[in-house]
Amino acid sequence: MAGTIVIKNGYVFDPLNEIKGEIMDIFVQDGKVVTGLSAAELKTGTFIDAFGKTVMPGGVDSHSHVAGSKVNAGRVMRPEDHYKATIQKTSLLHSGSGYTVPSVYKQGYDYAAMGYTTVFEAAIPPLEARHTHEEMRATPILDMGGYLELGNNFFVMRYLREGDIWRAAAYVSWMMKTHKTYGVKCVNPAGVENWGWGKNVSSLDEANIHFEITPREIIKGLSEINECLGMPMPLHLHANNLGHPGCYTIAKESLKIPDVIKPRQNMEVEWAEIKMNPAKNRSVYLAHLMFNSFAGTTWADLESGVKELAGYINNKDHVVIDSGCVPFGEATTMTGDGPAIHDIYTLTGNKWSNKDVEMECGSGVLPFTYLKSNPVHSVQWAMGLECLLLINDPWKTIMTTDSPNGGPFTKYPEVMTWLMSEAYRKQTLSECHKWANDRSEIGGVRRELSLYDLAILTRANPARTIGMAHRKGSLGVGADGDITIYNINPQQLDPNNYEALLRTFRKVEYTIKGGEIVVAKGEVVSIPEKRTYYSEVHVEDEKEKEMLADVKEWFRYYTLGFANYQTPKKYLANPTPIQVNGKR
Amino acid sequence: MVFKNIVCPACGAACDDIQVELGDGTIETKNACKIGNVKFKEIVSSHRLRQPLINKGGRLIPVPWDEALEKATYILTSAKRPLLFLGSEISCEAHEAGLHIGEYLGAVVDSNTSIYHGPTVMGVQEAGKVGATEGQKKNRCDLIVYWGTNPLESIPRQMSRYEVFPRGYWTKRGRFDRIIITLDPRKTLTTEASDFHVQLTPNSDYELISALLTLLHGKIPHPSVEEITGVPISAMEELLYMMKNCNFGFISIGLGLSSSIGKHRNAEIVMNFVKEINKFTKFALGVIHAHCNVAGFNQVASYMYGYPFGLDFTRGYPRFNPGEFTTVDMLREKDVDAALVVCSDLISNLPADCATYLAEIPLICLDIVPCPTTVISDIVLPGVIDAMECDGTFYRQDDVPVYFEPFTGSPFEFTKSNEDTLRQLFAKIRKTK
Amino acid sequence: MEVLLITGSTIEEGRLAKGGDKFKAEYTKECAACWIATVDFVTLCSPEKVKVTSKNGKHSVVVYAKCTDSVRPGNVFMPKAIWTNVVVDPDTLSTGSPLYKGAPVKIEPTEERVLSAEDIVLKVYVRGQ
Amino acid sequence: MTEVILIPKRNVDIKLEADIINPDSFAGKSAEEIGNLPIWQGPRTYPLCEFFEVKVNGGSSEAETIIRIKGDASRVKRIGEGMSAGKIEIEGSAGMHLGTGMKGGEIFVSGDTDSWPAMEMIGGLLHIKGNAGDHVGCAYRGKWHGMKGGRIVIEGSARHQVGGGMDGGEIFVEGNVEGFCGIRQTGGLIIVKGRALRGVGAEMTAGTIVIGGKIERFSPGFEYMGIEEGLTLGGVELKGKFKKFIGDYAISTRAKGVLYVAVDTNTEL
Repeated sequence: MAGTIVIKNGYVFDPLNEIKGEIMDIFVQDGKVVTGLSAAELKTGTFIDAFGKTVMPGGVDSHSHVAGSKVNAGRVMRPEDHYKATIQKTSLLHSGSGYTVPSVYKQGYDYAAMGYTTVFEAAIPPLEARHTHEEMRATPILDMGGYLELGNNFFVMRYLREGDIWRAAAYVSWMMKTHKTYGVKCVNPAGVENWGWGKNVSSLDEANIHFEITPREIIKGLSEINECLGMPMPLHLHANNLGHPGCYTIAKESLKIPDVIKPRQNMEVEWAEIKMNPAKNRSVYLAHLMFNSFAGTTWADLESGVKELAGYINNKDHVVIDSGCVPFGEATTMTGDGPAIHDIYTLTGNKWSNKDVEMECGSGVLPFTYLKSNPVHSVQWAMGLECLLLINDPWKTIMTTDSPNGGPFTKYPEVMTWLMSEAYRKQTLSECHKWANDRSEIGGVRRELSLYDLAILTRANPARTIGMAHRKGSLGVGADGDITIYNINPQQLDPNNYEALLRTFRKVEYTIKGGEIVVAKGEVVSIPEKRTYYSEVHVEDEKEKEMLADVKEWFRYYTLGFANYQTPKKYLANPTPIQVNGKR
Repeated sequence: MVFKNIVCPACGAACDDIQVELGDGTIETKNACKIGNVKFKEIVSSHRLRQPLINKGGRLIPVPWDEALEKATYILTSAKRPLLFLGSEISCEAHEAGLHIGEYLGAVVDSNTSIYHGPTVMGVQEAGKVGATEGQKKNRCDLIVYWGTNPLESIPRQMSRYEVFPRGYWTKRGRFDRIIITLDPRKTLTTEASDFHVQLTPNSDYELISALLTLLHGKIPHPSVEEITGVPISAMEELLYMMKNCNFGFISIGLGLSSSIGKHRNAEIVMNFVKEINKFTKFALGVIHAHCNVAGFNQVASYMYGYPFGLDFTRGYPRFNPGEFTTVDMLREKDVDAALVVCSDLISNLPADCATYLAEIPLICLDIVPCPTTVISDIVLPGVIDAMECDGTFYRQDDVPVYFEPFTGSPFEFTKSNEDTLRQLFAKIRKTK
Repeated sequence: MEVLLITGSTIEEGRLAKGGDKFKAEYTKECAACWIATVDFVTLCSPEKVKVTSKNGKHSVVVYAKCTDSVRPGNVFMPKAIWTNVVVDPDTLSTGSPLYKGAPVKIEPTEERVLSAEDIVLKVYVRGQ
Repeated sequence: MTEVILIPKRNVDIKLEADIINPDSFAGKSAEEIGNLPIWQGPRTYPLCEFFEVKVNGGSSEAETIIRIKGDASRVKRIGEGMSAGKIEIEGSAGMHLGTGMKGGEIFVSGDTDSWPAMEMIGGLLHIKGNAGDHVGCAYRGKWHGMKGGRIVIEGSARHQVGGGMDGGEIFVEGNVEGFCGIRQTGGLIIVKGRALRGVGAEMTAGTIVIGGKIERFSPGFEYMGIEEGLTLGGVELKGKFKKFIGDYAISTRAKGVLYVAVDTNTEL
């Protein structure tokens, strides 16, 4: 029977259920985890002997750039990223190309081959949402969703400026439905609008041109709206001043803004059985902490500011972060923060693409190579790991490379191994520019993450953070039958043998999605159906009506008509709405 | 019946405000331009291709749909190296279907970009493109540079909808809030509508932009540039002064830039110029597409396989190398031996040597009306008109995706859309090979 | 006379092409045309028709000559259509795109007939079939 | 020492891709084994012996393999791609991508080559008696780094984009070049004895270019530095006086590319 499988005798790591490597059997029926299977079902279902192996929920990436106009801008402008990184078509698989910005088929297979089953695109420009959904629809295997960029949106800025938080909330809810997106993204609030004039903002209290709204007001407003509406996930914040020496101060100040806001998750879903309380408990989800943690005043006296930020986060409970690690090598920087990419252009002179999106947001793309011999890049490598090692509670951290900004997601095995093995960190440190050691804490960090910690950072916490723990990130009864099996025997795990760790993380033994084997020994063997999640957020009809009247009036400043603005469901693979803030 | 907010499938502007009144055998439009208007008329035109045809002894003879598809399948599966040319007046969904066929057959898949704006895209690959959606121009732009393009004749509503005349948020007076500069070796309707016309010598775009960049970097360009371009350095300085002192400048580039000698290097250098001038003021760049969904193929092919046009699948994975895997070059070099041409009058757009070879090899053509290409085709499949008879996606010239819904259905029983036709063809190919 | 050929869209060409009227006399009249600067036009003795020949002399096409002040002497303009493509150089300089702008060609007055689009295909491209 | 002789059997219609015609893949193989190596025509592979008669002379030493192609290979692409040692001699012309990415060894062509010879070359020697197409020793599309080392000698002329993105190595062209010779060069040396059309050294930031003939359209971003005489570059003694320019300031204010232009043929510069 499809979607029915039993995994016997594996060492199971399921942090949401506080299972720490116990030998257990996992049963999946019709794509969902169940308590057991009847003899008849066992006979027809698939059987996997996982004895001596590590079993975890399928990997969840809560912050990656895999679909949409800026990702594709990266593909279009980088044939040199593609010509040597190719995959051949087979009777089952499509062909593809691309290393840091792979084509959709390739990226779907590559993610699955590393044990990931769920990936969220972290920045969707509303006007380009159709494009993003087209690409997510075409990406095989992975369950997906994405966050809508709202931090420099004309309507949001206007309503917040006018203090009309409810109209802003009605707008946000309408936008989520209109573009079938999942969460709220805020990129360089107030600054990207200034980039429309070639400028930026440099402090939290600097009002932008014309709209005269400050980053602080936008962060406060959007995080309030987010919790008023009971969104599944906290505001995904890309703080101002990113990537500049000294930017950690603004990041810290930004994190303080939502401290007073109480997290509230109001979604109608069926929860899998989970031992921990999986409800949202953070009011801000800071994106790629590494890029926001530069201390110093210039590139010459640059140092890591992660310690400072980690200290703050260690003492507070309203923050969760993803790291944005730098695994060295080729990358393609891409972000909705247009002026930040312009700044990297002025530093490097590399190829640079930019796209401002009318009334809404912007983006920039620039190829980048991180070198061990480069002092700044070396510090960035150290900082990325510090983000995950200096913050004590793993439930406050998520492992990412902000793919492909710090490096492509295919480098996750390296990052996982650095986290688990001090020896591997030492080895890399010895190959790096000395700044990595001198200007960060990484050389003195003894902490080595356990497999349990790793399961938190790569599955349980991303799922919990974005409000997907009702079906992802755990192996509780009722959860999706998404499972990764690594060829690691936790009893014999030796962090000093990092080569072995790298090998196993690169090529999982099995990836199972919805109870079907998708990957066996690193090879994709089936392409099951996939889903796209989005938040169907509700507000009172009257409020929505009133808001829409105003929105329609302002639509004359768009170049696309109101009637043609929305993203129809046909752009989504198995559209799966999550009812938020009540049901109609 | 009256339908509103219909998307026009004529050019890259992808206007989405067309009003259509469909009667019994008649159609009237509002808001459409001269070119768009005739495109809508196709739906009721007497010359529309209404059945599959097959060439027998120099004459096109009607055949049943299935027979036409079988013959097309035979041509494509028995060729050593077929070329699939997917035109721009079809949806992205049709492009996707065509790309899947190409991948399966190990064929070469190409599109209009290859012949026209290919060098522009190659310029993007060398330099990156600092761009913006059309609305940024409408709302903010106070300086427009048309470089080697004549939008008043190729995209008639470009100026009124997006760039020059619309009253935007910070450009409340429309045309009066903007300076228009056009660079063109020729006087055109656009140069006449501009405030300044720089009539440079043909093929000297690279040197002119290179000189502007040199000036921007605080150096005096080599004096020979005046004779090469026909533009005095003092005029270049004035041009640069205007550019540096605007609030939001925009360069719209056309084929005049990237199709003259220098090709992708012309596109590259103008993109470099826009990158550099952003150190002084806000500037962006966009492309003028005279054909509808040119941008769409680039986007779809890039996300599916990693390259924007001229994709070669012969070795089981996508490869890209203009000059090697592009339509004009492959036909000139006789390096393909059969072709499927979808909604593009390819033969009218090819140099003679290529056209002659295309006429020699087995050719399947899908189109809505008879054209020079149908004349030499072995098989002609009737086309469905996207945005009128079926739904789908176009990408506007600024790469914004536009979803279109039809106001009527396919006139054929045997196919719902060009996408459907290509999928049917694919199914037959899979059965054969 | 050797000149640089610039090709491009004209609105009428666009209207006729998108309207599916490539076989109409009107289309031939609009597109089988070569716009010549006044000085050059006079030098050629104000011909009614000119024969345009590609750089290598391999291909030529007869079109109606038109006098204009929109191009500089030494340059000619032809609407983008099948006639102009007969003489466009198929060399793409390894870019895929032929030289539509600024290709050197030869023009001379002629009494030969202007072919229709269909005849270009049948008589020029499908020779001997 | 092994000598492998390939004799074309027939005219080729659809072009072939024969990256296996390469000393690295022929070394130590018998004539039969070589004849069975796959070459591509369209999406299918055929044994090499379908298109070439294969003869092997001498022992089976793997150290040195010489491949002689006796006849026209102008529709055969990718000969010698990535080769690291040995020698290929083509008694005729060669198709695209001849010696692409070659790391060592030698290729000698008595006829012409199509475009992309020695793309992104790392080492070795490519010697072309006739003319070459576009992109000699050039970087791949979108890449700013091309040839890193090795030597290309062209006795005839080359076309556009010679040495694009060149980081190191040497290119000598006896004849003429067209547009954008040495575009985006960051190192290495290009010497052209004949004339150049335009865009010489465009966007270069380092490296050296010498043009012996007339440059029809000079790149505007180069600054005149003075006249030099008695130049010896890349082991070649250059007769006559040269004007020295530095650039390309169009691409960077810190550019350090050196462009030497013969005085005699470029009096007006």
